[in-house]
Amino acid sequence: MTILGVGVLKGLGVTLKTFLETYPWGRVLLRAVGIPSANGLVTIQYPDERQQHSERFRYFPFLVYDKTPDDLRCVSCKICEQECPPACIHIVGPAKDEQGRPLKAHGRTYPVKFDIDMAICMSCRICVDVCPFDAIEMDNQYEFASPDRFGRLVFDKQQLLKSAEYFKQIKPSEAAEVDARLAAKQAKTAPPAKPAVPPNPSSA
Amino acid sequence: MLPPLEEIKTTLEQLLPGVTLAVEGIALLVDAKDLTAVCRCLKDNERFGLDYLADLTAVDYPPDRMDAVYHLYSMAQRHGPLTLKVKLPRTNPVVASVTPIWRGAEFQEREAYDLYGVAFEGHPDLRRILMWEGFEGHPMRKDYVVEDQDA
Amino acid sequence: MTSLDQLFVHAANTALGLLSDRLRPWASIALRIGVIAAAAPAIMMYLTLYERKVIARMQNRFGPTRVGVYGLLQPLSDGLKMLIKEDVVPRGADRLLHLIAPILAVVPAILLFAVIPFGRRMIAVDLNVGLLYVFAVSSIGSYAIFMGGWASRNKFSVLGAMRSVAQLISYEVPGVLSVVAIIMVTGTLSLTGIVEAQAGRWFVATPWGFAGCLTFFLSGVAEVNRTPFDMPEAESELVAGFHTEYSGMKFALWYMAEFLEAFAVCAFTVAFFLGGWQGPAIPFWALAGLLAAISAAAAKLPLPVRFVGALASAGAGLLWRAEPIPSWIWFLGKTYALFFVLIWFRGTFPRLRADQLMGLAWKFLLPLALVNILAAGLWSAMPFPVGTALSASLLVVSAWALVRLNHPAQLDHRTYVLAD
Amino acid sequence: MSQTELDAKLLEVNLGPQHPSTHGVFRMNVTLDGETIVKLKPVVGYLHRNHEQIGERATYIASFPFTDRLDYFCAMSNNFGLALAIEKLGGIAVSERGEYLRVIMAELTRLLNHAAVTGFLLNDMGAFGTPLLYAFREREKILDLFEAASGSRMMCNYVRPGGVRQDVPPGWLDQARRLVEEFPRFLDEFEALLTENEIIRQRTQRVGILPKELAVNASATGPLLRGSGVNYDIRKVDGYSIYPRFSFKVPLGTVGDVYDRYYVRILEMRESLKILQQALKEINDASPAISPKGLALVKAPRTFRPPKGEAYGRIEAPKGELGFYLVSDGTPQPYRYHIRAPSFINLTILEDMCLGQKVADAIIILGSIDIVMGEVDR
Repeated sequence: MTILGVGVLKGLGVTLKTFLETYPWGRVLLRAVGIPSANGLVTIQYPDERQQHSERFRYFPFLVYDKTPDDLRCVSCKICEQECPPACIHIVGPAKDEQGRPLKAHGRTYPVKFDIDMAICMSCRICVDVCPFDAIEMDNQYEFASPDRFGRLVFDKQQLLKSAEYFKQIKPSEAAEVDARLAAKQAKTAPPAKPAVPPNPSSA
Repeated sequence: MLPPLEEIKTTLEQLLPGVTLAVEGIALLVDAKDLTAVCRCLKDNERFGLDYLADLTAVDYPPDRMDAVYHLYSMAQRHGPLTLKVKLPRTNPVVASVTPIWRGAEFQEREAYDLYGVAFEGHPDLRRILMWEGFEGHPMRKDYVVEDQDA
Repeated sequence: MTSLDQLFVHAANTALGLLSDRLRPWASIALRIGVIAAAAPAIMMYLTLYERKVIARMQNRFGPTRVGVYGLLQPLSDGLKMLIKEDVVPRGADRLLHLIAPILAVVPAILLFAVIPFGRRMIAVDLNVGLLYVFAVSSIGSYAIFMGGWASRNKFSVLGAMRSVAQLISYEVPGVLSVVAIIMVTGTLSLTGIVEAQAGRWFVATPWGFAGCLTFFLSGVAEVNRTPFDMPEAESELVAGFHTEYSGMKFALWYMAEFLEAFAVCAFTVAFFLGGWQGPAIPFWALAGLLAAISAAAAKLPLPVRFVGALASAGAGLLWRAEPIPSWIWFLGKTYALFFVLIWFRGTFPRLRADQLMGLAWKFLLPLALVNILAAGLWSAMPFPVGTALSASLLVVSAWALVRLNHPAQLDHRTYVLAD
Repeated sequence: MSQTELDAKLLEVNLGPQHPSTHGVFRMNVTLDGETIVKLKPVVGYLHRNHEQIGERATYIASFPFTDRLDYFCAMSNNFGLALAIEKLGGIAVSERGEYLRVIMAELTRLLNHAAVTGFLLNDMGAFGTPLLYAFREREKILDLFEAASGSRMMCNYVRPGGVRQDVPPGWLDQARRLVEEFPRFLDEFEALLTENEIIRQRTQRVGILPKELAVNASATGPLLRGSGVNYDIRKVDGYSIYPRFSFKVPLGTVGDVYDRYYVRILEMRESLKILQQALKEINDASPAISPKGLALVKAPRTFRPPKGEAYGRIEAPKGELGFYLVSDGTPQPYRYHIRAPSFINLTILEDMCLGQKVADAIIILGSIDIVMGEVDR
């Protein structure tokens, strides 16, 4: 048998406690009567302070280049274009000369045009998952608001290009993984001339 | 546990004289005319007790086949699923509504009607549900052409 | 000391004294009107900020912080926004009534301020029928609401307006009846008289006063459509109820009416039951009991807290003897504290359903208010301990009986099976 | 007065599609007699984007980000459901750690969904956002976890056939353990605010009663079904994933009203916490987060061509049974991709629950069903 009104009072107690918890003097008061209390304010005052995002936080993709902007990892294989669920990637390439032979920069083919419509992109990261060259990665910049819908949100190759250094800076552990993978790949493909390393008995 | 498909088929055929069933993959094929009788039996007969219609949809196989697919479970006996399929002609597919048997079919039949054009006879309120009234065509059919918005 | 207490009175008298005798009565009227007309919107604006801040804090938020220091200029920017917003009148609405309704809602709310006793001798008009005036004027609001709801030509508005009228009429009855006890005890309808009658003790400290205070305050909350009785504008059901179709300044006027009335309800509750502009007139035994309770609880507290507590109570006692706090601060302080309760309710409770709300008025508050009159009679007719005890027990028993009679059988406690 | 005259007094009101408490663009065509509902027709489809059609054109993997947008509160469970159906179709084994991570994510999703839904329900009742904001305060903490694991707070796109896309970062599990430890304190506070409150009990008890038989017959699932007292939890019945390893109970209501649904959700949160505790204790890193076959699928979605056939995979999503019906014709895209959306099917019974109740009740009954329009309209 509960007394009518107790539930109402309990509810009032909860809100009053939360109210007091948001003030320093309120917390002192609560502690004085033996109620443990922590800072009750949870708002992040956005333009003044920003939320600390985790390393994996992803927003829009960008293209990675290694040393100079023309040394981009993308070889214009168009797998991401094909797999992109909302079809927001648009690639023209690989670049060819007049005879139709693929042009190469730093030993790789490269795209003539690489556009991503950020208004359509849904930040799903599938392009990163499928890219065999680790050429596309997810950025964590998120302030892209623009007053027009089709103009400034279509990012071209120049806007998308960011250095591998930058990638290392924003996502150190992921970059390390990628670097290890690329190094392993290079070790496998590059040195056919060198004598083979003594076979490791444990590797199958 | 639900008996194997073949056993269900023979039991049903014994219980409902005049009904012929077939097994296709994991599904039991039912003739459109027998659907109500089969469903009633599956729901009411103790041996099946399939009181819960989990899912109802249609599958389009051009050029001439359209399936209505039913997934049945039993909440009381906690078994299932039994997949029922009804083969329908692709032009003017009509099948009896199971809404009188399972209320849960009401919206799902409306959805199948809306997206595939399967008409469910005896449905209390067969209208489009996801598309708007006056919309033409059935957008989930394989031959439906999407108008290009950018064009 | 009295100079601070009578600061505004003296200021007004000095200002009026500069004028010739012929002008003075007119100037006096103009001054009173001017002060109220200027103060009412200012009060309303800062009540909105007060409410937003407090509710925000109850929800782990800051509330407005952007405009001005601590968001202190927020109400001004809100007001400006309301002024420059487009005023939409629905097609098919009754344009004239649509325009008149919000004005008609604000006018009585401001008129109520004429009889609010803000402090000792600080009352615009000390009407000898002040109480009647209060109820007469405050009930005009329901016409405005129905007018606005009907003129909008919107189903939600009409539904809200209908609810509102039903609610206002229902709650006016217990509201008036709860004040009857005061009239019986004080023998006056003047608000100044009622406040002065509480010099010895606030009415809320008497059994009938306590019950009356609750009844009056709850009815008041319901009359001004505040949570948990905000049925007419139940936004989750009726979008915004009677003011669904209002925008811009007209919408601001509705809001102003609501806030001013809410303020007035708090002010009148303070004036009728909580001692008005008088400081706490706690009887000595109550103070002693309170001190005893505090000292009993103090054993648990750490030493510094106890020390500060002792100092504070000693200081409070001295201050209480000296009464240095001006009467108008007492009054406003109590009113704003009561308004805090209103906000607190809003931050905590969902609303009742329309029919449950009516049930509360007719089945619980009305009979209780009637019994309360009897209790007040007993209290004043009998000598001190007997009358108090008798009226208290009468009220407790009847409240208990009312709860039992009304007790919705549906409030059952349930056991939940945890199945495997 | 004749019947027609009486009928003429009925008022027809459109609650929605732009209405503060229809949980998105949902419309109820309500016919009122005074304030009593005599007819109610739900109208949906305003958010329809033919998700199934998109799914039939995309590869199996490319549908995952779209499932995030079905019930946008529960992206993780939606991913989980689709992954389960694909595994069934393609016979993909799941790594041990992947299973644990999936269960942890699904139960965290249940916590945040139930807390938020209760907040919304209270908002529908007219509480000025306080319970909702308390729920959101806690939800943020769970979303932080989701972000740390998947990179996105709401559109996680994390679960994959065979496990999860990436292992959780170091320290994540400890963070999750801390959250599970602290969550009951929030639940207690939440209950102090709500459970015994007389106003809430007045509003919700004996309102919107859904009888047991009707609930089963109308294919109601999730807390709506269990609030009516039907012991049917797919985690128990199907025992999918690794749920049979955990000991937890299925809370059941007795009356089947709004209050029961509310309280069943609170109890389910407590049971979810139990599952989480066990899962977080048992999880080890002996296996990768995703099985080799699953990883291959992530890396090259087009190589996955399941054999011809069909599969119906279902999970106990926070809102009810979330089923994915996939038909494969041997190509990288599903031939048929159908979603059994719990919110959509639970709406079937809305009218029956609302008849004879007041307008205000209809709103909270809708709130207690717990719908998300992204899932209803697909």
